[in-house]
Amino acid sequence: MNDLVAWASLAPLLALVGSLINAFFGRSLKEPAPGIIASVAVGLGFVLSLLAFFGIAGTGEAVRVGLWDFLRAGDLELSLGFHLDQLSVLMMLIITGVGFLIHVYSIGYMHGDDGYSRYFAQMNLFVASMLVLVMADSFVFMFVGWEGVGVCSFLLIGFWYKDLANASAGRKAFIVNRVGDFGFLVAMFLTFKVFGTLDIQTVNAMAPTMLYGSAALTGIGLLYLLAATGKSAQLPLQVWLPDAMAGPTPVSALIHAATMVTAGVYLIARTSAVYAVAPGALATVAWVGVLTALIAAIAAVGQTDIKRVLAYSTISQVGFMIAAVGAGAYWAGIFHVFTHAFFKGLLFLAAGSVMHALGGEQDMRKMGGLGKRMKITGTTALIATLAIAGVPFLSSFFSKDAILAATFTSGTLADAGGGVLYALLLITAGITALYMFRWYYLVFAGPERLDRGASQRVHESPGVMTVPLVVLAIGSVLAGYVGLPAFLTDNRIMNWLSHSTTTGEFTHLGVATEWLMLLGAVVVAFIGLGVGYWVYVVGKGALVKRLDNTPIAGASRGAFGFDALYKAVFVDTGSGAAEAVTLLDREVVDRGFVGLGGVAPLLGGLIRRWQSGNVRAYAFAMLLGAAGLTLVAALVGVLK
Amino acid sequence: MVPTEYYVGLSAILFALGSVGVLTRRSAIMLFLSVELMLNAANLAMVAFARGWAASGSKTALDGQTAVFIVLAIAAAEVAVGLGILVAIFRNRVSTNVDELAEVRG
Amino acid sequence: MVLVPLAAALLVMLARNSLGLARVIAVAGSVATLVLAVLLPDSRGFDAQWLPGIGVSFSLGGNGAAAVLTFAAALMMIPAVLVATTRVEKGAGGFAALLLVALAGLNGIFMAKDLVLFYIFWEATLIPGLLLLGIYGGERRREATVKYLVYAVTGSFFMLVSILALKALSGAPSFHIVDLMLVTPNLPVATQTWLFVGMALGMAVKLPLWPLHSWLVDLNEQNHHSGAADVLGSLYKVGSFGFFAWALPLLPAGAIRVAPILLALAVVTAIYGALGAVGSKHLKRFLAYGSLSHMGIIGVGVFGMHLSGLNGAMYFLAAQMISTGGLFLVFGMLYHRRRSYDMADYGGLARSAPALAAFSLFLIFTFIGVPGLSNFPGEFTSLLGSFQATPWPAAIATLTVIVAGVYGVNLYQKLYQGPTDVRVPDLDVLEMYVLLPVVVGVLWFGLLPAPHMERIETQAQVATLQLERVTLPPGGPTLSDVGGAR
Amino acid sequence: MVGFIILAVILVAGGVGVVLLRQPVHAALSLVATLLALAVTYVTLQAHFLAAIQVIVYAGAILVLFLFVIMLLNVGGETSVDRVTWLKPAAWIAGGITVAGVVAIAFLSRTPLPEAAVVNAALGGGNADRIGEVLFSDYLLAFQLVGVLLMTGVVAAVSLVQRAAPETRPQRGPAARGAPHEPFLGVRHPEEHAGDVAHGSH
Repeated sequence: MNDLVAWASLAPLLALVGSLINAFFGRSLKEPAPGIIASVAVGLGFVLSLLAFFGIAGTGEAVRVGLWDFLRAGDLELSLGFHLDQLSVLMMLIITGVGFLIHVYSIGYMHGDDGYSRYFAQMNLFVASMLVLVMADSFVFMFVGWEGVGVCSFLLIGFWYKDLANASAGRKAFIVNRVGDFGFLVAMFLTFKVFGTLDIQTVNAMAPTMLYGSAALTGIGLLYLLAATGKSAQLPLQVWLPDAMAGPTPVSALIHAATMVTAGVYLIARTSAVYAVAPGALATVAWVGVLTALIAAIAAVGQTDIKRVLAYSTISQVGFMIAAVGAGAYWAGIFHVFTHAFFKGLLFLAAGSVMHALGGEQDMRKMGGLGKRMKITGTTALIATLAIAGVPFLSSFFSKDAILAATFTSGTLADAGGGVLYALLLITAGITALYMFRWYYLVFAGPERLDRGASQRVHESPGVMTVPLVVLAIGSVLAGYVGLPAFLTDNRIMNWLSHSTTTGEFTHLGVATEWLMLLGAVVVAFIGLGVGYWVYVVGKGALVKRLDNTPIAGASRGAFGFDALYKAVFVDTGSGAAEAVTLLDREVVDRGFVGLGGVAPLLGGLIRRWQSGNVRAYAFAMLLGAAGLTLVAALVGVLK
Repeated sequence: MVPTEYYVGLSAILFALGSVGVLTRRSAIMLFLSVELMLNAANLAMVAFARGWAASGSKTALDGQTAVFIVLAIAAAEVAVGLGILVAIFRNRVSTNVDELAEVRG
Repeated sequence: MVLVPLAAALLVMLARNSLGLARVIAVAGSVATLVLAVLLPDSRGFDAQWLPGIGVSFSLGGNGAAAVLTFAAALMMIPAVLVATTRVEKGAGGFAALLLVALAGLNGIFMAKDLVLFYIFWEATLIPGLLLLGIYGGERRREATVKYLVYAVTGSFFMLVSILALKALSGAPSFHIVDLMLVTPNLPVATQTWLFVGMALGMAVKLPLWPLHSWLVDLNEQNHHSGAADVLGSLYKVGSFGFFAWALPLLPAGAIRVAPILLALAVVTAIYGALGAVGSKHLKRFLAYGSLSHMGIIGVGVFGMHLSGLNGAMYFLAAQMISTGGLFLVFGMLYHRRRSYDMADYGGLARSAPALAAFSLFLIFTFIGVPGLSNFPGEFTSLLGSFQATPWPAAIATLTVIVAGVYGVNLYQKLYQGPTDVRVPDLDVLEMYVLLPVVVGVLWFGLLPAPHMERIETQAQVATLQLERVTLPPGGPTLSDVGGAR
Repeated sequence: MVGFIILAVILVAGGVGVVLLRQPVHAALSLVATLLALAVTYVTLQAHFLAAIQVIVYAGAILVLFLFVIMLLNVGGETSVDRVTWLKPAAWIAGGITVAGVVAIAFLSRTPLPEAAVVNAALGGGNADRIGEVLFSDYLLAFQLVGVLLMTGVVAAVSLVQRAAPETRPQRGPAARGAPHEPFLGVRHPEEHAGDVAHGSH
């Protein structure tokens, strides 16, 4: 059985090979060969992941696959290897499964693009990096994947690089991510200082023996949180994700919704044992997640770009996940990663399908009523919308409820405002329903507001694109049933993940309270949808116009002005510092050595006189030197 | 026997004279002559030292004299090449004044 | 190791009128050196009396960091001479010969086991560098050459005084490292400090450490536009090696007293260089600053004086030769196409030259330390090691990864992305061959650092043992397995 | 001692002559006198072989070469005004300092001479066979390198002097002298840089 699991280590290699084939030979291949190669590589990876899943399900044991020695310096002895356990296999299934569907979708979506093979090369490279990220057995190897996905994200956001705005969006994503990477690096340094190793499992095993709540452990926790905020677009590093929508839409679906942005959640879940002994860090995680969820949800209401709504929605949903892991319910966070992959991937692909139909139009004010003309896209988008809104018996209903319950009952959050967090999350869930209703209504329902040219072009997308939509829609409906509430029945995903992560302490609630909370969540979801219906369908958007000039609307549209703030504080001062350094270097340091300030020209003149080219002057200098030397030697002799 | 110090002093005087010559004369030929004087001053010192330290070890006693021999040979080579260059320069410039040959300037 | 490139240089010089032959000889010489570098760790050192009167011997040994550094240097020499013999307009043979001479000198620096011999190689390598700059450089080469010379010679002077005083004061029987190491740590702390400062001045110039770095930027800017001479420039930042192999083990007490200052300077260098790279609009100045930032990180690794950090710093020193040199060559190729080093003259080239763009991106990501590529293991290990000893400076130096991200992607964007009408030819066969060893080196150093690091480890242990000798009471670990060359 | 003083006077006088005499021929002859006196000094220092060599090689061959060149080029006294006026006094002062320094060191570190018998035994009168013994054992490498150097010197001298000859043959006259030279060690001439700079600055 273990051998079966070990085969899964080939999954990243397959994706890498696919990437290399497309990179080197892609341009001589005819469409859709590169897409098929890439899809097959990921699809095989999915099969291998499935095998590993069943293997681990059979034995219940984690499998380690050693690769090769990597670092050997002093105490630092690090080998690369894969650690395949319940958590990583689940992530692999998400990555390869959703990844496969999105690759297939891309075959149709990227049709006719002159960067066709480049696209698939980069997508495959991304899948390989992401798999490395989740399969790695050490922080360093994980960082390899971590940076790898960042690089691929940079490349794919700036995929249409001829427009400098796209390229700049990629640059922004990379740089903001680098801030998170800084956190990751220092976190590793500190981990090594405290634990003496960078092997994740060893660290997790040692963590319970460490001093509970010590500053070093809290520091490690906060630094990994910084890393997570970078990759998962959480406060304060959330600014890159909305701009990242400049990339092709399947990229947004795969990287910026289903997989990469959940890496932060995975990181925290993976190091759950460390957080278990660093309660301060854990509470911070929860607060970051909740605040991000709320702020991003409010921002999502004010967006007019079909993809930017989804981007803010993603930030908000990932905020839910972070809040879950912050509450100590790691399984709930990963559960939401799982369900979110389906419905958010689906929403993005649906948006892509719409854009495909409209010739690249992204402004929702120029859409409307498309549900009738694009039946499959519209229906699947509706399912996803209902799922994310938290309508009962769809996937997000279960996962979101688990998160809400976790924040309410979490032992670690009890002293850190758990009730407030619960309330905020509940409000956020309502806003989620609202903005998703708005999104669906503006795009697929209501009156048509299309340009004339666009109106004639509208068509349902080809089968290669709609089939993934349907598959994802099925997933969006059913994915939640792996995690039915524990008070009702066996919570499979919780049990499954309990082998890989720790679980925080939770106060036990009565069955009645549990039902009450479940009901509360449902009510909130329907309130959100109802408000949306009232504002947009009944009130025909009149309220929106009236609210348009209020501060809250402005804040929502501008996403609370983080971009402007960061530009003023970091970008401007940073480039100012860079300018200053170049100037300083030219004007001061450059001359500084030869003589401080005023001495420089003088000395320069002297040197120039010496450099007269006159042989005899040079010779005299030599004689003078010799005379000086003998004199010194003589003096030394006399003094002795 | 005359002590070594006297020879060394004499050698120093000759060396200084040679270096003054190098500095004050402008004709390349004279430069060469002065350099030869300096070389010989050094040789004198070495021969004197060879005698002065003769007792320190029988095998190395002749090191100084051997060195002088080698210096002689090198001086011969140097003069051959130097005078060759001089002749070549003279052909081009009709002058051996080193001040006019400031092309080595950095 | 020293002789092969020298011999090749001589042959190239003789064959300089027939460029094709010169090219073959130059490349063959580089390859032969590379082969020797691979065999080096297993070879026995070379040890001969040289000037017994003053205790100088001609001792070379290829163990320790030398094995890795010579390997990287020889690897980069292959593309460098290839470019030199094809892209240099006049005197290409002489150019290649000078490169090979410099390689010989570098190998000498890395392998020398005798302090005076080390110093001689240290200075001798200056000469080909100066000639390359002075003869083949750009229009302001004279200023750059003089500046380089003044900095290097001034620094070296202090170093020489320290070297001579070291033996005289300690009473060591010779300048051989083993003889010196046994006695020099027993010198009084004050003496060690002064001697260390003297050595540090010479080595800091070639590290280079802020504020003694400005020769580097001008050197790179004015060097020949093919980038081949800059490859040498990227090889010749050997100051950190000097600290690692000589200053730290010989004068541990002095090192411990002075290191905090140097560490602070190294942190400044790292950040300063990175910011300078962000602010640069000239391609070569950009790279000079970027690599200055790397040197700062190496300095952080060395002056943290932690075993892992020392090891990582030397590994980084070797690895950065490849990425920095490779980027210089890529910039030379860009210059070849557009006759400009101004970033403003570029943009959108990925469209007409996708392969060039891909290789550039690969090297840029290497340069900014993306893991899996060559700069990461060294950068990571030196910072990690330094962090174990001195957390705050290392953490501050780690901030450079953010700035590196900024300048790295900025550069790529300015060169290759955006709208453009300019069409340039993509990589030709020659350029492919030039970049091949670079790519191989990047992957090799990026994916398999462990064997190299193990080699460096033996020498890094020497340094830390010497440091422990002065910090621990007598009876601690002693120097038993040092200097296999003898 | 008396002998030494006489020799010293001759030597210093010869040296001063080399430095001060205006005509190169006179200076060279003064140097010949110095060298011959030096040979005698060598004898007093138990270096007979060197004394002989000194007379044969230095006074005989090298100085004759000098005189030959002086005659050949017909070099006269220095006529132009010395532009570096400060150099002359400075040179004398620096030379004086050197002498003072060396003399001070020599007399400060004076060591008693060994017994005459010991000296005789160790030096063997500086005979050719004794020197040869050392030269061909301990200094074999140096000796051979000197041989190579001499060889190179001869070749270099011949090529230097001969360089212009083939060019002058077809066209005797000043025009041939200005013909461009081969770049030495790949060093380019200034005028060749001009083009380089032009395209370097785009």
